[in-house]
Amino acid sequence: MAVVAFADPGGGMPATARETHAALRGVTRVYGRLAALGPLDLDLAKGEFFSVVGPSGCGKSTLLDVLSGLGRPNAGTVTFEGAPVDGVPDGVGIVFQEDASFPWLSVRDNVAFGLRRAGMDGAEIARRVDYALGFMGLSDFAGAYPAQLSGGMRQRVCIARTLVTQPRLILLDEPFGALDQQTRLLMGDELLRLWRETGATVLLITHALDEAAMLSDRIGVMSSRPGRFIEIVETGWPRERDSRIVADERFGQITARLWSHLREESLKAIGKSSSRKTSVP
Amino acid sequence: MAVVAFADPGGGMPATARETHAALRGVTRVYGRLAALGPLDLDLAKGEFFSVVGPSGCGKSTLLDVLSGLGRPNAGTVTFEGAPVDGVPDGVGIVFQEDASFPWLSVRDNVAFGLRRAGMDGAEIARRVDYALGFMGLSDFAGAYPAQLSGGMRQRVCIARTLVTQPRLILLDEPFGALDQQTRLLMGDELLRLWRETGATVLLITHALDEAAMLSDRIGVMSSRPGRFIEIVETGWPRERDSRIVADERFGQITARLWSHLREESLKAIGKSSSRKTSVP
Amino acid sequence: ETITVTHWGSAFYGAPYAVALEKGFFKKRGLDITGFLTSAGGGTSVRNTLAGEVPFGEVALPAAILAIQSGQPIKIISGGVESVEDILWITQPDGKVGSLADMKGKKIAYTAPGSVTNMIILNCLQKAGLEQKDLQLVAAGDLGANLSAVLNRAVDAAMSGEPLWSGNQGKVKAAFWAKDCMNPALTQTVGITTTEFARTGGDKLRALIEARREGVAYIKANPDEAADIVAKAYSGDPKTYREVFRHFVGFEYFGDGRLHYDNMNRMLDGMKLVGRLKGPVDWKQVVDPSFLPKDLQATQ
Amino acid sequence: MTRERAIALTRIAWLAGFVLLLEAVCRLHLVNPLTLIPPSEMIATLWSMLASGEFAGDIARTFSTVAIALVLSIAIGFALGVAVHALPRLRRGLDPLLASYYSIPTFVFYPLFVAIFGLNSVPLIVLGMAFGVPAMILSTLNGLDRVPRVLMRTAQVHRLGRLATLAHVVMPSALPYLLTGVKLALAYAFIGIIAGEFILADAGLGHAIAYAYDGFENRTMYALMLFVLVVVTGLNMTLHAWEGRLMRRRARA
Amino acid sequence: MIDGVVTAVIAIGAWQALHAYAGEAAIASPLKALRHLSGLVATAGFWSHATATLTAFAGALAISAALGIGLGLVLGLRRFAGEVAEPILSGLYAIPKVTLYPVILLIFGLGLGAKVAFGVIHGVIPITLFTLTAVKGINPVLIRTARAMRLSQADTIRTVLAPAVLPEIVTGLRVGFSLTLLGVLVGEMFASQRGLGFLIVNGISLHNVKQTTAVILMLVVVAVAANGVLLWLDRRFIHRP
Ligand SMILES: Nc1ncnc2c1ncn2[C@@H]1O[C@H](COP(=O)(O)OP(=O)(O)OP(=O)(O)O)[C@@H](O)[C@H]1O
Ligand SMILES: Nc1ncnc2c1ncn2[C@@H]1O[C@H](COP(=O)(O)OP(=O)(O)OP(=O)(O)O)[C@@H](O)[C@H]1O
Ligand SMILES: [Mg+2]
Ligand SMILES: [Mg+2]
Repeated sequence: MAVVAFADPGGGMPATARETHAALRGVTRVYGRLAALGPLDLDLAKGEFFSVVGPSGCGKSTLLDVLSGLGRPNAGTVTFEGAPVDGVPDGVGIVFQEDASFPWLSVRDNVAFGLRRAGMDGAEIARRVDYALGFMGLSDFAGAYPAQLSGGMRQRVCIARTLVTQPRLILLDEPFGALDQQTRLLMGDELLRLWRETGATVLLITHALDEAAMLSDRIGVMSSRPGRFIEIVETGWPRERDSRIVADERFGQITARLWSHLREESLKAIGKSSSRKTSVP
Repeated sequence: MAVVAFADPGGGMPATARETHAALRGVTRVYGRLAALGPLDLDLAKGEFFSVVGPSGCGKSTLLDVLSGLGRPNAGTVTFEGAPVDGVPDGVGIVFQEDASFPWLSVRDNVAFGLRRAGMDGAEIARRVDYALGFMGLSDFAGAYPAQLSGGMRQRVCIARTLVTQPRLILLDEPFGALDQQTRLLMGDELLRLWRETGATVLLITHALDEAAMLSDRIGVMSSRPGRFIEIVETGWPRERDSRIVADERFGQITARLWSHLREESLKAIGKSSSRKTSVP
Repeated sequence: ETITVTHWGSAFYGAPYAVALEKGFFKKRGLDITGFLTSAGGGTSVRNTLAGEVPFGEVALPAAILAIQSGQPIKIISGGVESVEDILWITQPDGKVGSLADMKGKKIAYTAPGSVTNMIILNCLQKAGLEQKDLQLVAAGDLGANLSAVLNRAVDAAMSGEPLWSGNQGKVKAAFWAKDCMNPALTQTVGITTTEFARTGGDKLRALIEARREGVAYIKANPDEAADIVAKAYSGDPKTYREVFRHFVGFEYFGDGRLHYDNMNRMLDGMKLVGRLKGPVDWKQVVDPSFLPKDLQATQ
Repeated sequence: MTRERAIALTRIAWLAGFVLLLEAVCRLHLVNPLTLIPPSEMIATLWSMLASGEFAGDIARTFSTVAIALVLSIAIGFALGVAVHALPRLRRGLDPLLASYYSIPTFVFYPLFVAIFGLNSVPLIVLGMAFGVPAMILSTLNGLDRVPRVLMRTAQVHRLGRLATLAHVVMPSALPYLLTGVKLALAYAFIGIIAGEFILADAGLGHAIAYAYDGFENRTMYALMLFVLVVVTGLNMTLHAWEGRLMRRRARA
Repeated sequence: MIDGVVTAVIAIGAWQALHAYAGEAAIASPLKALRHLSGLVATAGFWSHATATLTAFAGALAISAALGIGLGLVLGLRRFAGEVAEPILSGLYAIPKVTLYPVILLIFGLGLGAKVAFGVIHGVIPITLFTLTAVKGINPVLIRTARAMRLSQADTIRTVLAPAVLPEIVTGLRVGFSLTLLGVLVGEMFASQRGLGFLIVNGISLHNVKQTTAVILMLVVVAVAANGVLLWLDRRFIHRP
């Protein structure tokens, strides 16, 4: 596995220089007879922004499953903050690929859900929820129900719901899938701001190469199924950054590099797995 | 409205140099009290590849509605091949944003649907359908039903169903919305090949700027609602081209130009219309 | 053509008709009877008669009276079953109700409020010197449900009658009989028709009454054969039916069609007792005896 | 809003038109007054009947029976639905049975119910539940099937226990389907119990109708029928409106 | 398949247990009921009853289906009318229809007419409601596709609308099938001299538990089988995404 750095490591956050926050070792995942993931190793450094790109169906969501403790690996070990993962550990927040807002709760109640379930004191809940709503640009819609929002806003509700619990590791599975590309990049800026402010470790799964190139400290490129990292690209961006870095010439280089891998992997994948059903009459 | 050309017009297909295939003049569309589109003018040259980009909800699908004759403009005129449009004219093919495959028909029967309704001879239908299936990479799934396919494959079925009727004007509304970005670009290559081979005029609506930049002769950038063209960008690509042109430096320039407009329009749109409902409790 | 006979297939009001059909007594008189409309009794039979192909029916006397009192355009034209001697109350073989007096404090079932069995059980209470509050009376539904209630020990005693009584003698025993409480000569059913058909269809009505009469006579003369005929028509057990028919012949169950005003008045008393009678009944206005054979018309 | 109003008004106009037509048909003696009475008379009779309290006992009897049957249907149906959902094999076997439950004329089982439960109001309650329980089971299954997997995973992420997941995620998510079940259970409780009373019982609205029918008391019969119609429709509409309010916020635009 | 057999076995076991608990007087044992049924089936009389029911049922189902689908299509296509009618229909669905018996008798007289009418009033509403909901909920892009292909209105209904709503219509027919049968049986229980409904009441009033159980058994088997067939057709030929 090649590790490519596009800038002087001093500027960004090379994984090696920092304490490990979560780690996968020799992890594989099999669905029935279908090998979906691995064997695969991954070290997430504390506070880093790591993105995963790869062709559709290569096992990205499966990786998130295993890392979060939602699913168990068939082989290998998963650790978070030094302890082995069994069930979702405290301190891990997840935003799913699908819309996971609760349609029967208002935006405010959606965001407060986790805190209420955890039995937090009302005033503290209100304070945190208000902050999260403001942060996500949802303050005007606190009383609205998800059905009254666009797909993108619903996804923001889910992000807010995860953020209020102040996770130390944030896992995001295509959180902007429902948005058009323009709005995606704007949301990306918000995510960067959040990451900077909280100091959390972020793992972002995305299809959009420019998104990955723009946001991440490191980008893991996955092979087609069973997913493995074929390359990990270090961007070397400064911690202070936003979508304007698309003007930077390194951005083009990174994207091109990602492309060259993905074009190849996509070609492999499209023939094999563009249909989700394995048998067709 | 500025018209920007990125290359010597001789290389590409400037609209002015060619015969007009379809045209909108002073077209507006209003839903109730909501002005969705225009007033707007557009000339599609015969055989050109025109893309439309713009923020979500700006009226792109409405533009397609009016141009295709599915919807009537509230003001202005629409012409196709010189005749005013009233109802969908013969020679116009449409691929919708949503999955429009018929779940009760097999892939083959879906693709053959239009031809059968037009009363075409069976052998000719079989020939054309086989060709279209092959072209769209669906040959192995001819007997499958849409329910057994992934969203992307269903969308390909819809494209094939439109293409077999050999339309002279092909209108595509986000046809690759269900696909991941990698597959999108590969499908884009297929579309380019088709366009080259048939000589049809293509109007493509898309959110993806790189897609627009890569595929089109001209790109219309729409303002937020009510949608109007704020700029038409001429790419100047040669007719013979594919996704490898992303390596061309002009590609970056075009994308950046599109971006500068859209970032602005998106910022406007996200505050106003990211929720589809106008009133929220 | 069909006529209406209440409880066809489950009680024996229809027996003379079954015999008449089998023996050709209808055909002989130029009637083409093909079947009998049934119903679970009461008002339904009267309504079925009104709606039927030939508006003639043998229905419960109380239902006929109530219908006439509410203004329905019908007349009583003949008598039918003239006895409740087959009605009894049954209990489990080891049951504690062996006589009328034993009813006290028990749960006793009858068919339905306002029905003939309701009136009989009230008579029985009077006879035993009991009040309604001394025991628990429950309406259990038809004969089958009553039997079932006893067999399942849901009640201490329940009403029964033929053919269930004869068919289930091993499983239950008699507690007391209707005839222990009252004079069992009671008009259960009568023949009715619409005033309209009385005007236009006199010949048919006369023929129907005569055919039935011949059926009754045949039952009396050949109870065993009649039982077999009815068993076939009702898909019943011939052995039980023969037993039943021998009883019937013994106590003149089937009237020959003449109107027994004493028996009918007893029914009126019963209706008063259960609170179903709305006002006095003037038989002259209710009854039209003109379709009876001459020799039967005279009886008063 | 104006459209909704127009719809409501049109609906009322249609119903009113129908009633008026009926009235006219009766008043003009196009049908025999002995068989059908004009709606106005039905209403008048019903009014005086309600005022006199003559049928208060029957009404109370029927409603309490329906209420018990309804509550039991919902509770048992929901519990069984949850259980069957957890056992997919059992479910596959039960599928055709559940799908055809309403073709069985349940009141023929009355003697059986009497044998099992005794001669009291329990058999009637069971009759009222006979359709309600399977309807509720089916609705529960339907609802549970449609709880999006991602919501269950969200519950997992928030580390909710089984009961908390059921209470805070599964139930609210399945609520629209559960409500459908409740509506059906209510309708079936009325249908089953009134039909049962009509044929079998010695008290209650169904019996009162049958008794009036038997005694040719048309006014009483039609007044009672109207009462049942109005009450059932009223309850149904109320539930409908309530559901509509609850669901409107959920309806995807 | 195996699950179905297992369920059937369990159901029969439960039946036997019920028989053991409640006794001969309440419910016949499975074996007895089956034996009685096979005896019954061998008689010509039984078939005249079965035919009577079948005739009424076939008529009622045909009317329910035609009326229900037709009405459902019309009300579904005319949104305004549909929204006016829907709550009325679901209100009608909820009323205890036995109470309408006197009125039905009055309008249709006795015999076949009343039986069919009784079946129809039970069956037509669910079929209408299912069809209406399906047409209302049809994916609008399918209709747009038809327009884009320049299909005539008739062609659109025939080749797009009808197949699109078929799954819901089949579901509606399944419910309608069962309820129509129920309605016909209830009708036969009130006024008839023939039919399976008559056999049931007759069995009850003669306390012929074997006959009642046998006839009900047959009805249950027929209803479950018919539903099974419709379900199977549904799964086999209807491809839902
Ligand atoms: N629960 C499951 N059971 C069986 N197969 C599964 C399951 N979940 C995923 N798979 C299969 O495992 C493979 C990897 O799936 P996964 O969802 O992880 O891919 P992905 O990279 O997230 O894809 P996408 O980009 O489309 O979200 C796919 O082939 C998928 O069909
Ligand atoms: N049938 C309709 N009735 C009322 N409003 C409509 C209708 N169709 C579209 N609109 C509104 O008109 C505006 C333009 O819609 P349109 O679908 O053309 O946008 P779009 O650019 O295609 O958006 P997207 O990128 O999300 O597909 C939106 O605000 C939309 O909510
Ligand atoms: Mg995924
Ligand atoms: Mg659109």
